[in-house]
Amino acid sequence: MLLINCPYCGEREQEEFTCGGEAHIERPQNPPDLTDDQWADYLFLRQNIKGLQYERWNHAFGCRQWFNVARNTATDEILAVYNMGEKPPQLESNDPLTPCGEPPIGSGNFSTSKK
Amino acid sequence: MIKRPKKYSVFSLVKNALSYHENWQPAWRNPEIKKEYDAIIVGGGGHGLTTAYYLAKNHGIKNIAIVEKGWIGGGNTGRNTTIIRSNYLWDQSAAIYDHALKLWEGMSQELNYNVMFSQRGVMNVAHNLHDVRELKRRWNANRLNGIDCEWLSTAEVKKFCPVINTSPNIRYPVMGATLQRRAGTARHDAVAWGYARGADAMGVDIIQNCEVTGINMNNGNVTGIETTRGTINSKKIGVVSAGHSSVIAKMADIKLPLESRPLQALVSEPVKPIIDTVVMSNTIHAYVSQSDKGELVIGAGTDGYNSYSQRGGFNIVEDTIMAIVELFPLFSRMKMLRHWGGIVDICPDASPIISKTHINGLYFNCGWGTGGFKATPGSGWVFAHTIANDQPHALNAPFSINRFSSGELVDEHGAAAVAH
Amino acid sequence: MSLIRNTVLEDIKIEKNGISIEELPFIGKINLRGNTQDRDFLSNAESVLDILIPTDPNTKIQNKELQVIWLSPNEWLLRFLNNDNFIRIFEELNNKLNPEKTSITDTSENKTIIRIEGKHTTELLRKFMVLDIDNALKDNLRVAQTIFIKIPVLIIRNHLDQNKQSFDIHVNRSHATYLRDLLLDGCNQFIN
Amino acid sequence: MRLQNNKNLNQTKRIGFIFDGKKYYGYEGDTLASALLSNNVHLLGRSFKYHRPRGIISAGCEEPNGIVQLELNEFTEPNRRATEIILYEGLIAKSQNRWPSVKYDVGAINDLLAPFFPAGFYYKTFMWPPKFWKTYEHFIRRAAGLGDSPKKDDPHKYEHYHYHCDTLIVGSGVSGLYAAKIAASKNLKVLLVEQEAQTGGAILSSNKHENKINGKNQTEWKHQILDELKKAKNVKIITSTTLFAYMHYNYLLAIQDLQPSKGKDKKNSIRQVIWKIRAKKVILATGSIERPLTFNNNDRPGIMLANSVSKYLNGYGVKLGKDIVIFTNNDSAYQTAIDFHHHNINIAAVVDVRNNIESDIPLKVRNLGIKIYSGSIISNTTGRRKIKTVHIKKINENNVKVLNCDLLCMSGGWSPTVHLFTQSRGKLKFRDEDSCFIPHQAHQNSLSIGSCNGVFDLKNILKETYSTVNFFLNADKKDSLDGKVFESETIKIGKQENAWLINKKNIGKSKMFVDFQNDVTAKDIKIALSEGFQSIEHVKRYTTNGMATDQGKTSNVNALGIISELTGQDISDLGTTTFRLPYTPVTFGAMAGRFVKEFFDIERTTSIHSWHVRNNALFEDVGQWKRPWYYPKKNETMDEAVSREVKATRDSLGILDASTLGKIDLKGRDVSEFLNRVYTNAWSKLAIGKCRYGVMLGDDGMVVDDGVTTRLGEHHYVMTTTTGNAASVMSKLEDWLQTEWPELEVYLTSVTEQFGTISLNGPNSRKIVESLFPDQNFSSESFPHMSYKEFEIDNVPCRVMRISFTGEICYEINILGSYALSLWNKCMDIGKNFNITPYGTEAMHVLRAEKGYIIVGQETDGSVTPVDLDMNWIVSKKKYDFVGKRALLRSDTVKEDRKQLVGILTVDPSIVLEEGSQLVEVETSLPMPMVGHITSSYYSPNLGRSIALALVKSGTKKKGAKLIVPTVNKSIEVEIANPVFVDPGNERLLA
Ligand SMILES: Cc1cc2nc3c(=O)[nH]c(=O)nc-3n(C[C@H](O)[C@H](O)[C@H](O)COP(=O)(O)OP(=O)(O)OC[C@H]3O[C@@H](n4cnc5c(N)ncnc54)[C@H](O)[C@@H]3O)c2cc1C
Ligand SMILES: NC(=O)c1ccc[n+]([C@@H]2O[C@H](COP(=O)([O-])OP(=O)(O)OC[C@H]3O[C@@H](n4cnc5c(N)ncnc54)[C@H](O)[C@@H]3O)[C@@H](O)[C@H]2O)c1
Ligand SMILES: Cc1cc2nc3c(=O)[nH]c(=O)nc-3n(C[C@H](O)[C@H](O)[C@H](O)COP(=O)(O)O)c2cc1C
Ligand SMILES: [Zn+2]
Repeated sequence: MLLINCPYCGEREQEEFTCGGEAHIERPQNPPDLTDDQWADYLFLRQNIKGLQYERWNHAFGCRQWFNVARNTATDEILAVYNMGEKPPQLESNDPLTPCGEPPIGSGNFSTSKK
Repeated sequence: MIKRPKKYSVFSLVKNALSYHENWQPAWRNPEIKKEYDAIIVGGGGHGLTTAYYLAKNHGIKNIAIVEKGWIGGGNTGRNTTIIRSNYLWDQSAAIYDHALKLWEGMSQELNYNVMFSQRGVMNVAHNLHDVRELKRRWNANRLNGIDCEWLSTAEVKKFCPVINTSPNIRYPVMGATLQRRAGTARHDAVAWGYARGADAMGVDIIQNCEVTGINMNNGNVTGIETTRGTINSKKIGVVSAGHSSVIAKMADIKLPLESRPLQALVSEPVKPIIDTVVMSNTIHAYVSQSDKGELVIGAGTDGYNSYSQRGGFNIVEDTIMAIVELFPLFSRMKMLRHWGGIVDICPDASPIISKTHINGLYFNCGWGTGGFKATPGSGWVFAHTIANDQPHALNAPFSINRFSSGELVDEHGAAAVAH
Repeated sequence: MSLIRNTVLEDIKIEKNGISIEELPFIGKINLRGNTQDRDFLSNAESVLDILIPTDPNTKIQNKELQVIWLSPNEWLLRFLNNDNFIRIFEELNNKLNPEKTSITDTSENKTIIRIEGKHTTELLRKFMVLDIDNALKDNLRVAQTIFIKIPVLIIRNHLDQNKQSFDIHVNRSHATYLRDLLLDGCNQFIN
Repeated sequence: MRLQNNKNLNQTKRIGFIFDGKKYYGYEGDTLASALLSNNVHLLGRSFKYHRPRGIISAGCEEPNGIVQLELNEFTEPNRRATEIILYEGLIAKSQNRWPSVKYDVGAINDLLAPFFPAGFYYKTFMWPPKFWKTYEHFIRRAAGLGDSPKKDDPHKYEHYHYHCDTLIVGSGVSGLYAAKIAASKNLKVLLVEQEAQTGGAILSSNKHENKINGKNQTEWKHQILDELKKAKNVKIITSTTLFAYMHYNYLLAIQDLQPSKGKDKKNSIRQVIWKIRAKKVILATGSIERPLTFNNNDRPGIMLANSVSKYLNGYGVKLGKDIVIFTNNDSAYQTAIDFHHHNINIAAVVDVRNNIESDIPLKVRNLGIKIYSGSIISNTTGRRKIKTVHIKKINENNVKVLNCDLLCMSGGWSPTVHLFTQSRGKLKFRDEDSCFIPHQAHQNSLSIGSCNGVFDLKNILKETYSTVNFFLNADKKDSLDGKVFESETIKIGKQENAWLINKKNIGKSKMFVDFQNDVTAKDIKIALSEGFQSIEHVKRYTTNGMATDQGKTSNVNALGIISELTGQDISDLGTTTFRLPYTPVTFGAMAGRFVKEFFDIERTTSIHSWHVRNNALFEDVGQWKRPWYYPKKNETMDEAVSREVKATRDSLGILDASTLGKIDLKGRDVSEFLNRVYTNAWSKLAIGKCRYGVMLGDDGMVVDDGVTTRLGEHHYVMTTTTGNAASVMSKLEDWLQTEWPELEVYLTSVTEQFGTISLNGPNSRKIVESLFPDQNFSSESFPHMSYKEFEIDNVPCRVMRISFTGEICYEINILGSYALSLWNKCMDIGKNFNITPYGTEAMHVLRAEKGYIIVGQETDGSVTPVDLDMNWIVSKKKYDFVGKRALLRSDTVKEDRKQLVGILTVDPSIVLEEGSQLVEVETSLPMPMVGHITSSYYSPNLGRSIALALVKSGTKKKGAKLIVPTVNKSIEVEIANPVFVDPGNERLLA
């Protein structure tokens, strides 16, 4: 259960929010000029990042404002919250070391360490 | 020389018992990685293993590696609620899922490995007029597609599954259900192990603890993969990595129409047999069956955000349990024993992608989301065909990546809120 | 046969185990929208209302006539304490504010208000609300929009003292009965 | 046998209870386990697979064996751990997984057959003949499972409780209590949770002579601290409360048993509460769990964990044996010998796998004259229902000494309770010296202290708790050290020696149990490894080790040790399996909380609902709304009632409660432009006072909603949405405005429930509005179809729209919610003369289908464009863009042979097709190619025949073509028709 820092209301429980998916996907200004592939890109294709992802959230049961969140999808840590229309902040995201991030053996192994 | 695992039977069990079980052979080898393979399958889940198995069996390609970052079957194959059915709405889906169901029916014998496929029937319950209409639509489509399906009245539902609450006075009364009798459950882990053993016996190298970290390409052709255990070359690479499909696609600069979401499930403590079918309710979101060990296996919903963390919010689990208690008030004093999550790769139309890509020799099989376990053998069958022939089998032609541009989607959302 | 007015709850006030739950029906409410960067908007609205418009999130400002409740950066709820001037103010707002850049909507009946009072009110609410009540509603200036189970609510604190805790919950008409019934059921036992 | 001096019992209060039909007595404060043991009942159940006799081995939540079916009938609960059940008067429990009785169990034959049931045997058998699996499975299933599911409704209630605090402390042992004291003195809001009924943790098993804190014995110390904590206003202590989940951002869940000692008391009372805790900081003081040793026949009743034996002795005054042997690989079990000594009970022998035993406690034991077998093991035990003998031998020697005994206390070392720590995604590391996983890197704002942090001796626990807790809680003011300093004496502790497999050579022939409940032996683990199941996760799943109701609290680390010993891999390389929630099993009812039965889901009703109820309406669920479905009069069938309602509406006057439709108020400079973008048609030219129908698409071109929008002023519109989509449309529109088109000056306000909406339909509807608003002119000239006016009744403003979903003249009156019922009554009153007939959603559907009007969600399913619906007219060709436009031009969406909306008429007019029926051109063998399906189907009383709507491939071009509906028993011939069946010229509508 995430705790999300609404830019207006402060930290509130996840239950008050809805997630709007990947951020910074602008609706094209010139749809008629686009190919089917380009339209599909806007409509359906997603980066679906493992690691630092910029996404949209809405404080649906609070102030109803949309805002952006930078979240590490591998750990669910929220790294930053910023307003709609702002540029994504550059962040140290503690991304998984390998693309998949889990150590080689055992799903439980995310919890052990040799160090 | 490949040392074949011994055939399993009562006799082999007795024989081994007499030698104090000191002589069992590995079900699959732990092979050295070769420099090059005729085909590499990325992902040692059920779909990856069946792909390799059928590549070897149906297409004679035996020099294959399955590359798995962890342990085979540890992805969604090892964490699903094991519901198997083929009563899908659209012709395209019905065809591929029923092809899979037929393979399930002979799987234990074919593999000489008991996957405990239990055709205990799957009931999809209707709670309002809209559900009734939609389920009847599916029932009729199934019938004409040659897929067994029955419509049950409320009284028949009660008869078929006596523990369900069919009182008309509950908030979401049971207004009928479809029943597919050939549908049921299977022992999920055994599916992975059985196919692994079968593939291994045909010479397939199953390489565990080996994570793919890059895809090598040259002039629009794949040439191999980078892994945590070195480079492996091949001109054909089939990616079957479920929740991590986008991560691997990114290595080849491909964007997929996928979102990876947590999907949660749980089991109760084991009890003596109490429910001997599978009950699914999309409207109030409850899915339950009882496993061979006696636990109630319960599926919850997907969380509303992307995550690769194999866990989700408790609110989702709670909602599901409320629905279970609503439909089965007698389970109120039962207890949740363990809860877990998987990472499901969800497509906008809730149908899979089994497709070539614009890179020669690179194929993707993904997007099975919340419902691909049931398709495991069929998916491998058609994906093997696609890889071997560099073109889709008739059954997976509708599931190409291009459909997202053309608009020819196979929208199975109606089929289930979460399509187990 | 002339029209009569019905409350949402049939039993408008119920007391149970020291908690009273009461519907405050027919209260004038106006949803006001406008941009705080727009000087005209603020000054005109404030002059009609004769009160400041709060710009701090989740606060309210109150005078004898009404509460002005922050709902979002460009949205306020005017909650009338008596309806005497409701029509006048509604019309004045409509006359004074620029219709291209503002919105004034009568929402008196979109939601009703449930007032709960008693010593253990906060404890009772904790059974249903994820909100950190002690923090989000730490004084009577504060308001919060949140959920009550799955119901969207606006909650306002008007404690007289800790023994007479009091909250107003603004809730959709069609959610009010469920909310009230839950509260009543919750009164059956206090765990503290 | 019960001793007379025990600190946790009230020995003046005797409590009677029944186990397996026999009456016993215990005392207030007992657990079922301590009470049974004091009555010398050791045999509690049969194991899962081999049905071996099993007894209690522990005194806490880690108990794998001592599980019972508690209570009968509606109060029954399977698989309850006897070690956790607080005894109460009249308690009834029985053993599980045995037939006919726990003493004589037919299933025990499995024990003899055990060689044939190795790990994974299911996968290797029961495959032939293929059809027989069902039969095999039937028997396999009957044998599986433990207790019985309840068969009746739960008589109890449950609730949830949200709690926010500064510091949450889990566990009330020495470290937890000490931490609470420190936190309390810092004025923080502190919550301390303890799963057991009594606080104290290991203090409960301490004896009063040793391990004193500042000179006080531990129990006295505890009471002193508790007294202080109870006085502090900022501290709350809850017992019988298990913290079972540690999730994101210090969100934790605990389950509190409110009636641990009340049992089946009071129906309808609240039995358990789930605490949903959000803590700023979390201190884990969860202690540690002792491990069994893995030797041959280590599972007999009477073989118990050493520390638990001390707890029964010191805490409950239960003396568990006369001839006692201790088997250990570490120092802590010697304490049990000393504890017995204080009660003047002698220990027959201590068997220690270690050769050099020079540390303080063992020396003390030796000085007491107790025989210690060093460098020795127990190679076997005997005794069917209770242990009788142990076989002691030197490691690597063959001489066996047989000792009689009736209690064997074992200790294989300790496993810190790191479950919650790893649930929170903290990283562990493996400490080789004493083979345990200890917390390494916390992932959240949490601190582990005491023995769950791998600190096992009291002196260091006190020392570290003081410093780390102070530091942890003092993030801002680093210097202030709060709380009193407590100390205890220094004890020299000997090194533990790992002994994962006692007698490694004979694995194949032995029964060395690792997971007692799931009957997993060392041999099973070995088989799994040799069959290629090398990952710990594979071993777990192949053998089921750690998957039982105790989730491997006593077995997981042992399994790792065994694998390590068999394969030579380091345990730290093997890793652990995943620790998942819940820490201990959690009742479904508690998870559902109060939200069952009448509270399962919100039921939304309109302001007019009470009238519908009084007038016998049946209701249809539309989303969460209850809408009247139809209003049967005496003895009427549904068909009769609906036909009556439909006919009355067309013939004269029908009245519908349409309040549930979504209503959104739109204001601002750019509303027209906004509507242009979100609807397919054009809006700029809509005159004030006019209404227009709109279809809303997703950007994929598919229909998502429809409704009528009315222009009330230059910058003011009100939009209606379908009932089910009201919320989603509102939030999508808000999304467009805030994120995509912030330049548009538009404000949206939901006014769905501001108004009650009464829809008057039929040729006589005009009569009603004329009498409601006597001064107004309702002629079509002055108030034409698709227009709007505002009137008043009794000074109450009413928004009246002439729009129609039935094809009849229709006036929709929107009035303030509180007046809606009264206005409805008034309409009913005035309407009497015109046979005013209330109609429900079913009649509404028939009426609109007669006109070929669609319902979103019925004619559409997310794959239907407006073009498919034959609504080309509503898709603007002029607009450069609107949501969904581009997608309509994709290669598939422009295909001509898509499924399109048509009317369907059965050749036999009396047949009403079933909605959801499929359509085919010709009947073939299966699979039969389908060309479409019936979306709506009704008997039309106005036409005296059935009608239907359908989506059919190339349907628009195939009017008149014949199709077939193949149903289960017969094939029905149908013809494609125009979807408008009634009044195609709209004469009635515009009249
Ligand atoms: C809780 C839950 C319940 C479900 N219930 C059902 C149900 O009842 N019925 C049903 O039909 N379906 C169900 N599903 C869906 C079903 O589990 C999946 O669709 C199916 O198992 C997918 O199989 P797979 O082989 O494609 O994926 P997986 O089994 O996930 O295999 C993918 C493999 O790829 C590996 N991998 C990933 N990245 C890399 C890399 N970089 N290098 C190497 N290997 C990599 C992963 O480790 C994994 O083993 C459920 C899913 C979940 C999570
Ligand atoms: N080798 C040894 O000699 C050895 C080993 C272990 C412990 N000990 C002794 O045990 C004591 C340890 O003290 P401590 O404070 O660390 O632990 P503790 O065992 O005394 O207390 C832990 C408490 O946490 C509770 N708990 C655990 N999980 C919980 C959960 N999920 N929810 C609620 N409550 C939960 C337990 O019921 C217990 O009361 C010391 O006296 C130490 O010397 C000695
Ligand atoms: C069908 C099914 C049945 C399961 N039954 C049990 C069970 O009886 N006991 C148990 O501890 N876990 C059971 N599990 C859960 C697994 O232990 C494990 O949680 C799951 O495979 C996910 O892996 P992870 O928790 O290691 O991430 C079951 C899982 C599935 C899919
Ligand atoms: Zn907010």
